[in-house]
Amino acid sequence: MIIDTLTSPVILFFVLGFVAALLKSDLTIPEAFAKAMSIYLMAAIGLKGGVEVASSGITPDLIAAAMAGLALSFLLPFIAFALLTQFGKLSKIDAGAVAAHYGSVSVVTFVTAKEILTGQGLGPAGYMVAVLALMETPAIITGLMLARRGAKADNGNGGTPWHEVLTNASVMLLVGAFIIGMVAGKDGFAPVKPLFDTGFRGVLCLFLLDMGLIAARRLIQSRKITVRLVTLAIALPLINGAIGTALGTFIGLDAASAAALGILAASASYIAVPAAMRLALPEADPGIYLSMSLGITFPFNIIFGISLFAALAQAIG
Amino acid sequence: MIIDTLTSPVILFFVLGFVAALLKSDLTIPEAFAKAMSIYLMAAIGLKGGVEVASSGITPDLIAAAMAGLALSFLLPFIAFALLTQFGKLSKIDAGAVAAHYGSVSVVTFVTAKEILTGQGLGPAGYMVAVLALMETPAIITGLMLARRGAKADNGNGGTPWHEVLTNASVMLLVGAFIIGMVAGKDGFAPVKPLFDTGFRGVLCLFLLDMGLIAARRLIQSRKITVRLVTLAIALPLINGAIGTALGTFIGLDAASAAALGILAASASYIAVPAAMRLALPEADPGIYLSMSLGITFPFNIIFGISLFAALAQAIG
Amino acid sequence: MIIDTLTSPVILFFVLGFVAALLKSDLTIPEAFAKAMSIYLMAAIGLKGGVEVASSGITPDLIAAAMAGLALSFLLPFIAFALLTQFGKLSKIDAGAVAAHYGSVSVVTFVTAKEILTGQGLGPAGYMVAVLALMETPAIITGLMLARRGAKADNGNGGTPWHEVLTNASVMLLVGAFIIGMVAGKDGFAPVKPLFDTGFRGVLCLFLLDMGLIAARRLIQSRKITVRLVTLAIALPLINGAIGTALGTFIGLDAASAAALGILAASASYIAVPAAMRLALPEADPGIYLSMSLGITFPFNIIFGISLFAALAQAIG
Amino acid sequence: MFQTVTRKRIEILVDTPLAPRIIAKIKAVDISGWSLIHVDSGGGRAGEWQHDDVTGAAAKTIILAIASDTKANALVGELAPVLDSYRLLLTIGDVQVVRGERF
Amino acid sequence: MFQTVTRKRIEILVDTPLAPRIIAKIKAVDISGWSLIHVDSGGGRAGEWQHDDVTGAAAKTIILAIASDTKANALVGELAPVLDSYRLLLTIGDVQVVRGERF
Amino acid sequence: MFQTVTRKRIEILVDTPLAPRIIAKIKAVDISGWSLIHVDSGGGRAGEWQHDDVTGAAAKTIILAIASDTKANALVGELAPVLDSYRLLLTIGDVQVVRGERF
Ligand SMILES: Nc1ncnc2c1ncn2[C@@H]1O[C@H](COP(=O)(O)O)[C@@H](O)[C@H]1O
Ligand SMILES: Nc1ncnc2c1ncn2[C@@H]1O[C@H](COP(=O)(O)O)[C@@H](O)[C@H]1O
Ligand SMILES: Nc1ncnc2c1ncn2[C@@H]1O[C@H](COP(=O)(O)O)[C@@H](O)[C@H]1O
Ligand code: NA
Ligand code: NA
Ligand code: NA
Repeated sequence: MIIDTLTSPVILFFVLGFVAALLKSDLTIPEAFAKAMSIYLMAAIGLKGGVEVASSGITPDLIAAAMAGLALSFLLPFIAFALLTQFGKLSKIDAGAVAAHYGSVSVVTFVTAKEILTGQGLGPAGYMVAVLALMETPAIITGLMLARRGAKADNGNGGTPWHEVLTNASVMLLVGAFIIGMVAGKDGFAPVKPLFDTGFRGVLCLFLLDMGLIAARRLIQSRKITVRLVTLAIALPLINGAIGTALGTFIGLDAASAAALGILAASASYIAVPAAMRLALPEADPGIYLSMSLGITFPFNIIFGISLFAALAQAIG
Repeated sequence: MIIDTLTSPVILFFVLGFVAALLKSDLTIPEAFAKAMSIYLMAAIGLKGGVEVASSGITPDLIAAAMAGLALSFLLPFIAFALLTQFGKLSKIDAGAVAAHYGSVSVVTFVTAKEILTGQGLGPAGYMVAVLALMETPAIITGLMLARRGAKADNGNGGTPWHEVLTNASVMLLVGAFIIGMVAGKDGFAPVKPLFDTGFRGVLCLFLLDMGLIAARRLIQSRKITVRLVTLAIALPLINGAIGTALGTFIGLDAASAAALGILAASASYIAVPAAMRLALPEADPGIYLSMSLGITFPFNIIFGISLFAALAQAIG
Repeated sequence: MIIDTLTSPVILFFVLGFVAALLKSDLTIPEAFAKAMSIYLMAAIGLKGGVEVASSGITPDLIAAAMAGLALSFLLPFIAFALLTQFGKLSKIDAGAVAAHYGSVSVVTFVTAKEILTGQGLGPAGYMVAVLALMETPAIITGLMLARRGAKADNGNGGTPWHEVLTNASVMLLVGAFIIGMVAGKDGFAPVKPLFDTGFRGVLCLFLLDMGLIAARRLIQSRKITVRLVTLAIALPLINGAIGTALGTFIGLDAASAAALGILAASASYIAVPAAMRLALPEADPGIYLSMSLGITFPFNIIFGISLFAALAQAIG
Repeated sequence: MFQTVTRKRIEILVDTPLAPRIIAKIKAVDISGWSLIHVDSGGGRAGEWQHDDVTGAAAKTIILAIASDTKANALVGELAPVLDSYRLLLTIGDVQVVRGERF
Repeated sequence: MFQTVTRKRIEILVDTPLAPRIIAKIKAVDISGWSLIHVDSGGGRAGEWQHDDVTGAAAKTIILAIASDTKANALVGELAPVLDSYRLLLTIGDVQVVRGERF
Repeated sequence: MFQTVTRKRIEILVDTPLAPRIIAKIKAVDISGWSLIHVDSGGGRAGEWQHDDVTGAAAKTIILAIASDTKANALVGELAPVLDSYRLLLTIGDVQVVRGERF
């Protein structure tokens, strides 16, 4: 299965980007184009999820998966925080900020997993997109709480930036497109399907090319990463992913959806959470959380994690 | 019909953008991507219009519609100017600038109307794209004339910026693509059809998402808009649209094309005309004309105007 | 055949851009979008070439074409250099820099030729993409050598920027996508085919629109171009293209691939080589080499060269 | 003919997500306006970075504001407590402006 | 070793559609060059704005020009009549340059 | 309350492909950081240009660095030999900074 994964153009473009950046090539994807692709991917994934839920309806599985996702996002940061302070030697503020990233999710990791799994006949349920959206923010609350328990006076910047967190671009777009998909249904979706469905995988290739460049450059340019933090950036997705896959299996999801829940748990945010942390915990060092989530955990999940949790879900399912 | 309109993904994405901006979400579409989409839309609409005219030939209907469009663009600013100075209490300079916007047209309103109407089996004739291109500039001349009749010495900036008006990007692109479509014909168009036709509606969704954001942000940030101007920004499309639809029906266009002429008359420019006004009437306040045309008239037309003039055309047709 | 070429939308969009810029229209394509399109085109052409070679295997023709391409890229700069110093009256430094451009290749010229020729049932072999990639860099080495033979002390900037040349963006992308295409093969390519194949020609239209604008603007804004240099910017593609076509025929390539080799030889780089020259020969005037390769040779090849070398290859084939 | 007066040109390099907070402080001290300029990339003691819009948290922006001496001082006072935690780069130079009464 | 001289650094914030007119005036007073920098967003007495390329009329640009004292004064004189109607923001500062004979 | 000190604001307009070489020199003289700003277009004695990303060789960038007087001088010394061949535009102005010990 990992061989199938590693010969997929989607993954190979990621590897190409990663290698190009390690070779210090001047290859870059214009940022406006990269952001455009991420908007496209979120709109497409939201729409398709909504269309699927419109035809399947709100099932007990959907509700169970949603509750499980919320619980994971709220609770996984506790494990991460403990490991980051004890083993990782981070301050409470930095540990809380990093923990929030690992409780939250990476949209691109999910999208890539969905494509890879679907290509192997193991497509997760449409409602997992709703679970994805639900998992983005709770971890921010836990992470901030953990960070602040031990924080000195926060210079008056503090307070959870509720408004920014709840209206952040990726939540708005995912949830909005999901609702549009539900309202439009299969028939309404048909005329826009050529753009949002047929072209999807190709765009994902180019986007992962850019993510490979970004991940590797962050890894190279970072000066804040210790061996202990590298270890945790690999251990945390393994732990969280195993918990997520097991929980998904336990609540009765099909193997594909359980794997998807595992991958969501394993993934770490690098869009919504960094922006929130920069606002709510400006003292926390962005060099640490971006290097861990984007530089190490993201590539790890793309290349190994997806296959791993798929295999696990099939083994215990 | 308005229900059909309001469940179309195209319109729902516009609403999503509008709502996101009202909620002060940080969702933004990179401007380079937005401009790329507008270039794509203009090239596609021009090409398709040209291909259609290549197969239908230059018919009396085409000529009648073209004359009607030219007349509307030249004359509608007079009505607008009277209302803007009398009821709207604007200075002559500001009123002339605004009037030019309402005589000219909005490409995106037309494109959206064409998609919505075509989806309802009411597709306007291909030559309406040529009418669209013809209606862009005459209003600028009338608007400038009206503004200057009462103007004090114009600081030596003045003079109609003929060159900029005639070679402005959207005219060049629409007319150029129209001619290319005519030269290439149906066979020449076939190889590029997948990009310019199949993907069209999906791109329009993402573009209207951005237009929703832009329109709402302009509405929020404006400090120049009075209740009287808001009223006119809704009354003018109603008046102009009714005149346009009636004229289209009178000269014998089919209902769909008469509706399209109505929508062209109702729409207000926010690309070509603002750029021309900034050059020719720098003293006119861009806050006024952009807020009216982009912040109010554009959303009004997208959500209500299109259905309204379609219904009117069918009623009187 | 030239008529077929001149009614293709691909070429007509180039002409539209060229004319718009000559008319000093404000039409511009956002640079991020243009760069995105060039990345897309290179990834697509690389992928498709790789997929084709994956099914055809490494044939003697492929090897012969590769050797011929390498030889042309190394040797053509000598002819160019002689003409540029003697007839063109350029300094050795400027002549060396320009010569490198003419030995190397233009990806977009090749892509356009491939589309035009394929549309006329004259599609070159898939391995010509590999030849394209091989021809990008050798000319840089020859050009630098020629420039430096007569150079004064080079201010300590000098040395061939090997690293930049070998990891330059377009080489990385072309070669990387080619390898991905070979690894993925026809089956792996299928899911991404809608984006990279179906949409290809349409994107090429919009990209050539931008290239038309860029080429004409460079022509207008340049102050460095003499009549002699204009002559050479037309003579060099004729000479190099004839040599390339003849060599391709001589080594036994099919007419389409021989024409493609001729077009590669005729084309002049305006991406990889200018960047390398700016680094390695900062004293050389970029105004000269960009105006010649981008402002004159590129349009000449797109409009005349492609048809010319195709006709030549068929005549002598 | 025309009159120029001396004003302060304040340039603040800040992480893009924090820019709205700085703008709020600019408004608080009643400076008449501001302009934002995109920064592409840079480097400092914390390493090098390039702007990427994917994770906007790493983007940086320059906020430019022209203000009178008094207002510039007031702004520096407002910013003082967050200078370190926000990792701001703040420079103030002298410029001549026309229509100085606006600032 | 190397020689620096004092020149004027002129910064003009202008609506992008009007930039060619300002550039024409820069050429008219024989300033040797100029550079344009994109402004992302801003705010002033007329409200806030973001750059959007859709209706380019709301875009703003900074024009940067280095010039001698005399030429800078000549430029200000040229711009004086349109300062208000174009809503220009014009600042002039002192900088040291090398190879000063070029300006 | 807060302390400002005078530092040099160095602005270097350079062809984008050459920017890494200038940054290397900035590091060589131990200046603590730099920031890159994109230039859209411009004009000078060699004609006018617009930024186009297609052939990046024609792009230009402003490198901004804040440094002490000594380091600024050292940088000018480093750049002197390439000023002409790289066609650099180099300006140095005075600015006030807080937390001046960082530069
Ligand atoms: N004091 C200032 N400092 C920097 N930029 C300003 C200032 N005042 C105005 N601006 C810019 O000029 C634009 C128009 O200003 P105003 O005419 O005051 O609305 C604003 O949106 C800002 O981008
Ligand atoms: N006096 C100046 N002020 C601002 N930018 C300049 C100036 N002179 C030249 N430039 C910039 O430097 C580029 C090259 O100048 P030149 O070498 O004179 O052609 C121009 O295209 C401008 O972008
Ligand atoms: N001396 C400087 N001059 C210009 N920009 C700087 C300077 N120091 C830092 N910066 C910018 O501020 C960012 C953060 O700096 P630092 O906190 O030192 O890593 C850098 O990446 C640069 O973009
Ligand atoms: Na997670
Ligand atoms: Na109208
Ligand atoms: Na060549």
